[in-house]
Amino acid sequence: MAKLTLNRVAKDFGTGRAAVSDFSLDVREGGFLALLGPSGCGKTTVLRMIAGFETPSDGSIHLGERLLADAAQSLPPEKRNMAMVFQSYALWPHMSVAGNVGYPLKVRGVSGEAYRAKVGEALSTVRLADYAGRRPADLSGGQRQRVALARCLVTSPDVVLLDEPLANLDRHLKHEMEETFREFHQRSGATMIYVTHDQSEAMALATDVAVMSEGRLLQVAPPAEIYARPEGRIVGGLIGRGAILTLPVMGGERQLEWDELQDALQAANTDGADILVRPEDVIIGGEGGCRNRRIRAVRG
Amino acid sequence: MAKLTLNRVAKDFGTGRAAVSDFSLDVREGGFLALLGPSGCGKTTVLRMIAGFETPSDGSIHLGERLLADAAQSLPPEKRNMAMVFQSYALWPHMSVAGNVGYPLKVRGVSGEAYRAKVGEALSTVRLADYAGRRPADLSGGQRQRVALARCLVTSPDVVLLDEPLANLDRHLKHEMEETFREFHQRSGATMIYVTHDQSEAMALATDVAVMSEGRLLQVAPPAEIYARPEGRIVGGLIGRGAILTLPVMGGERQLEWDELQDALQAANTDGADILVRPEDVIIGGEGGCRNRRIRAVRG
Amino acid sequence: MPGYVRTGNSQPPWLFPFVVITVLILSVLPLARLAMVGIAAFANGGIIDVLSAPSLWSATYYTIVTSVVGTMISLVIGCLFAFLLTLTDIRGKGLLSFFFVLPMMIPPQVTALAWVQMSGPSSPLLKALAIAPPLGSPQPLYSVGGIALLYGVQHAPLVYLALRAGLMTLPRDGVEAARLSGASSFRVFSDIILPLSLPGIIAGAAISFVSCTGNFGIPAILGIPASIFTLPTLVFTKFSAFTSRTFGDVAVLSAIIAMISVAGLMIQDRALRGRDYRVIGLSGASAAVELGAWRFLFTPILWAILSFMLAAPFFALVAGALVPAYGVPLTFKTMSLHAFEEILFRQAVTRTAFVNSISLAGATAVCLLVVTVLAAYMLTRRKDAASRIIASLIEIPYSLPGIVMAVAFILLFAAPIPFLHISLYGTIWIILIAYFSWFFAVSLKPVVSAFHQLDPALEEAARLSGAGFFRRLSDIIVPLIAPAAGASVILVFLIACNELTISALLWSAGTQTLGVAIYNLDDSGSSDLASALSVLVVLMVVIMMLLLELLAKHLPKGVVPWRN
Amino acid sequence: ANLVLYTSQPNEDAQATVDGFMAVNPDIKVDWVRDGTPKIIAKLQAEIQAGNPVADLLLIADMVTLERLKQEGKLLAYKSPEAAQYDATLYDADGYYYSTKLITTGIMYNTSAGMKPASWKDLTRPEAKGLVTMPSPLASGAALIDAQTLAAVPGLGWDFYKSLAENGAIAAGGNGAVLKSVASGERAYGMVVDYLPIREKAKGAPVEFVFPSEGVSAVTEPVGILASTRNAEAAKKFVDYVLSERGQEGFLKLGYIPARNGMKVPDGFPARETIRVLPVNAAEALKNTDQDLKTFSGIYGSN
Ligand SMILES: Nc1ncnc2c1ncn2[C@@H]1O[C@H](COP(=O)(O)OP(=O)(O)OP(=O)(O)O)[C@@H](O)[C@H]1O
Ligand SMILES: Nc1ncnc2c1ncn2[C@@H]1O[C@H](COP(=O)(O)OP(=O)(O)OP(=O)(O)O)[C@@H](O)[C@H]1O
Ligand SMILES: [Fe+3]
Ligand SMILES: [Mg+2]
Ligand SMILES: [Mg+2]
Repeated sequence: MAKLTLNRVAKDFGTGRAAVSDFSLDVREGGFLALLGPSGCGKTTVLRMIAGFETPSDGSIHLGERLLADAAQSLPPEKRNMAMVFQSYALWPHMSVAGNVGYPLKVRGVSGEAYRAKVGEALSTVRLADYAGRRPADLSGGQRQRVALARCLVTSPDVVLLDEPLANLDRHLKHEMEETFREFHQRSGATMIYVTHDQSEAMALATDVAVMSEGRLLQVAPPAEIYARPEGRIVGGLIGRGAILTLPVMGGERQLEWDELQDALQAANTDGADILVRPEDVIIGGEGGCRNRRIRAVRG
Repeated sequence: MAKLTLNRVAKDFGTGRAAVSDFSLDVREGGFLALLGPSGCGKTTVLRMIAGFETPSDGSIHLGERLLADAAQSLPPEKRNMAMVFQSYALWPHMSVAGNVGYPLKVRGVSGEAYRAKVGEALSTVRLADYAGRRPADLSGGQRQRVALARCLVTSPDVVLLDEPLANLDRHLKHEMEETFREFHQRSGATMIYVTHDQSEAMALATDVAVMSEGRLLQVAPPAEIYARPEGRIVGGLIGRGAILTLPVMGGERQLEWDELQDALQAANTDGADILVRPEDVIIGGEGGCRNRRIRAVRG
Repeated sequence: MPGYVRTGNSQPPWLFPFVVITVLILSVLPLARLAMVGIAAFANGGIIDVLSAPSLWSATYYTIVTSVVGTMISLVIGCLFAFLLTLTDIRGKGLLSFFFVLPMMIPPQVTALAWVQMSGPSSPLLKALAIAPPLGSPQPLYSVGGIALLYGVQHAPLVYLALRAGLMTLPRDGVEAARLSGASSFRVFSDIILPLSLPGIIAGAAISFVSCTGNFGIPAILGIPASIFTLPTLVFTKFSAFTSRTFGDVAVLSAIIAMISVAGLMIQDRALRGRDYRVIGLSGASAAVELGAWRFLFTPILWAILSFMLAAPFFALVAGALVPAYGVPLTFKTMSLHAFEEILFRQAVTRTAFVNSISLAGATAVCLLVVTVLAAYMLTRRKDAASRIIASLIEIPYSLPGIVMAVAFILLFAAPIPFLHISLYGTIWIILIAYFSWFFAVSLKPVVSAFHQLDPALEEAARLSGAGFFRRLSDIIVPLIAPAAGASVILVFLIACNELTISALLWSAGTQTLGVAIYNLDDSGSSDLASALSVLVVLMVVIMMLLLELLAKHLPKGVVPWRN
Repeated sequence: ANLVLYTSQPNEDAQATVDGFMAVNPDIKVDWVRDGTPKIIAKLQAEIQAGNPVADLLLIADMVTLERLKQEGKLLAYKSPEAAQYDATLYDADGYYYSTKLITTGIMYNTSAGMKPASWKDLTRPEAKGLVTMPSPLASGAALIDAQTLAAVPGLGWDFYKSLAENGAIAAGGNGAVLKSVASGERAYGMVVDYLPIREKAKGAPVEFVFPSEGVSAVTEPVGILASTRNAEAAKKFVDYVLSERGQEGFLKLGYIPARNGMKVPDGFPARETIRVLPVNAAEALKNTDQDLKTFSGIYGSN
């Protein structure tokens, strides 16, 4: 396993608007990167380029020293030892649940007892041991998603790509699955990239959070860091709750105390910097009065 | 518009385990029902029976006085004036985004300027005005979901069925769409049934929340009520955060004060009732000490 | 109550009766009429004689063997072309697929003769290579293998067209998921692509198989010299020595052919049972494979196969049309356009035949498509015994030799229709009805397999939009199965265009078809005129295909099979 | 209604015959349908089964077929005044059918062939090993008559067919297939009806036709009226026409040997007297048809 490097990667589908552009990102060996961003910002496209389904129209992708793809050549997906949960699940309708889950093992030549044991284990991790013989068409949406999950985690891939893998699961299962990811990550040491819209998921699991918008990378940082010091309005808006105020505050300070903020709030001019106010930083001092609030605002 | 009544409805796919059984539910006229439950519990199946894609193997479904379906006969879906967001979106790959969204209008004979205006409006509500000419295959997952949403809301259906319609959207869009649902609901007065795994979504929008598990309905109540007084462990676990303790508490009281709870906690015997403790009911009285906590526990 | 439907039934209530009545008219009535006459012919006994004749059982054996082997060959060739031309980035796809459907246009007899000559002592090709066998050496094509090979060549385009439609909806992400699982291209193919395209492959195999069991032209030329009789050639010889028992014999032979094809259908049914090919949440992104260096292997293979299948027989035809008599070597001196002149400007029958055949083939293809879409809808939605029986009944006519169906229709319609007092016999309508009956199976197969692959949610979404049956049929279902519908229309049109055996018995003054005209010219010794007419038919089809190409922009995606 | 003729004559010949008739009888319109004998008979039989035969007249390859129809009572007897000009063996004594021309079966060979055959027996010589083809009696009426005729000739008989088979001869398809096979050089020798190779030779094909010394068999393309006809008068006129000198001239022009006495032969044929036509009795042949077919099939391994 090695560092995954995306170097000024771009992808244009020829629709006039590049889906991904100038995207540079390092995911450290064994890192767990959460990729956040609004719908349609290019997250799936990034994953698909890492997996090798799309070739970047520009830039290059490396795993350690190994070139995975650039605009001219590309290592085929089957040689990358990666695994992915597709946003659309991509289950094979002609195979049973067990067949779907076991297929990556079969391809790797695992058979017999080892095969059955691994498939069984993967299925019970996603709570589908009873459904091994069903066809995907006869499953509920969340069950399908779990089959896709089990298939993704059944082998020991170098890189695991998860495209909103928990979107259709209920809270309990979601937590369980998060636990599973954590364990899997620790056990296997795989590099994981996890696309989600749920930032609490992201915060809970990731060693790093990357935020993108309209095909561009806005910020990468550890969760606490990105929460505390989001760069720009979009990142601030996506990460955690809070209100963003546009206030005429000058200077390089990244943290404002209440009195500074109050001054700025009372100024008539509302041009200036974006100020993010987190709810936990708002502490009501007295009995509902407005005067004594303590606010720590973070500059975006 | 009228009340939607499900009367002891059951559905068995012949897999040995009924997908839905003995399911009775009234959704009041113009109600907004959130349907919660763990993955695979039968939510989609209930929606599909209401829409008319599955006929109940037992029981009956009425809209007002009108029989929609029972085990012997069924009103075909096209005559029910309902709309649905499918969990798998079910977009038509051969039509453009605008074509998908406008199709229900076309079928209803809307054309010309009115058609264009409505489609345009629906598309801009879901922030896809720029994508009108694309094919679904060229959209991101969240964009596809939004197309499905727009298609669902473009007409004036009597009943709107939403099957995890926001699962693939980011937080901002999610909030916007929730707002859209609320507006749509108020404006149209349609009865809405909303399947989700996100109980905060459910709480925010719904006039009623129904919780089901393993094909059975556990509880229906307004959000505040179900939050405050969940019936049983599963409902309590699904709705809001909190810890469920199994304690030897007797009596019919539904609320316990801290001292009662403390007594029970100190008893050696842990057989007995399930007690749900909500985080907001846990108020730390002193500076981190354990003694003075004020806890309001709710009995499941 | 009005508007309600019975449970478990998403179809309009009239659909089932409609299909049943159609099948009754097109299959059951003619077959029953033939059976009645057959039974009457045996009224004085004799059935034992027929059944105990060794010739019957050897013909049955040869029919099965040649059909099975022929089907396998057509599968190999048809699948090769379908997979490479639909899924890969091989060069010249358009041209290859354009040409690949043409061999269906060349009458089987012509193909067979062209191949015999190509591999015989007088083969210009072998002579040029100096490996021509000496005069009198045995002809390798006069054998079971030869018949099967020609069956394979003749029917490969059927497989291609039936399969292509399914491949076009192969989901991209399924293939990608397999590749990411580590599967090599070959494994992706065998584990994912092949099973997912199985409905199309099986449909292709089934049409190919029933075409083989009913084929007359090829075993007549390649089989009889080697004393290999198949059931259709046997049927034909029964007609040549007519006795009072002939109808009985023919009915028995037909029943055996029907049983073979129903057995084939049952195997098909078994193969498909319990499989689910619906692609969930189909988004329309279809799979594509890059060939890379393999291209340099496959491109020449495809062109080589194509040249054997199409170029050789076609040039044999052209040569036959350009020389004044059979056996005269084609040189600049002997070459003449006289045959074309004669056909185009002097033979009155040419124009009549073109008009008749094109309108018959066009009407058959288009009208049948309408019936087929309805029938396929019903057959895939109902999974009961009744629908299986109906499916078999649709299949039987095409599996019988055309002459048998023609006789059945004469028996049915020679006398004016009771009550209506209309006589169809001797008009073009009887040919049309017989075509409907005969080509029903051809038209149905690709459409049914497309229905098998359709995610029902797509139709459900349309129903909820308020679209009634016909509305969603025309807006959603037909566009979604457009490739299959296109394949169905083109298959039927091409085969019907120079169909011979049915119209041979049913034509009368003014209703000659192209097949009849070509056959009659050839049979009268005017093989130059026959070849010239055949060449003109092929050219006409090419022109029509080019016209379609111009129209393709306005048609749903995938309808025109040689476009990607 | 128009007079309907079912014929197995080639297209152009059928049209010429009908045109000739209509020139003489301008008030009678004739529709004709042509096809190979087996198909025409299948069509006719099916129509009869259905109770509505359409044809009024038949003009098809051989007397055996018409003899069968006569015995089934499907034919109308008509004593044509023209019969006097014909050999008694060429028409039915009761007037059910009349021969119209002689189509003999002889030997054709490719001009590149090593041996020039002169007799049937030559085809069994080693030079012809694997080079002989003949039409199958199962596919061609003329071929059946030929086999039945030759089988009755002393010195030939079924033994001749056996030695042919041993010499690698095949029985394939109809006469057209034999012509193509020999003309293209795929086989060197063929047993075939006379007019095909003679016509092709005239067009330049590398083939020759010989009338074997033992004699040739012949089919006579008889004409007969169906009992169910609704146009009996017109049909009788047609019979008279084809038997008349004028009608026979027409056949001659088309390249056939007219059946009528005292007519010339077409170009490329030897004088009528030098052609030895072996006799065949239609009624007799019909009786033996099944047996003969079996015998033939036994020799050639087919059904
Ligand atoms: N066509 C079918 N055949 C057999 N079983 C089915 C079929 N469709 C659904 N089921 C089963 O019925 C149960 C209920 O399915 P349903 O789709 O209603 O669940 P759900 O509540 O929507 O779940 P999710 O939140 O995961 O979408 C599941 O256990 C599922 O496996
Ligand atoms: N095949 C394609 N052809 C053209 N445009 C495409 C194609 N696939 C994706 N796009 C466009 O590229 C952009 C990025 O898409 P992508 O699927 O990467 O978004 P995403 O971040 O995964 O969004 P979501 O959260 O909604 O799944 C979108 O605007 C989408 O419309
Ligand atoms: Fe004949
Ligand atoms: Mg995505
Ligand atoms: Mg569901």
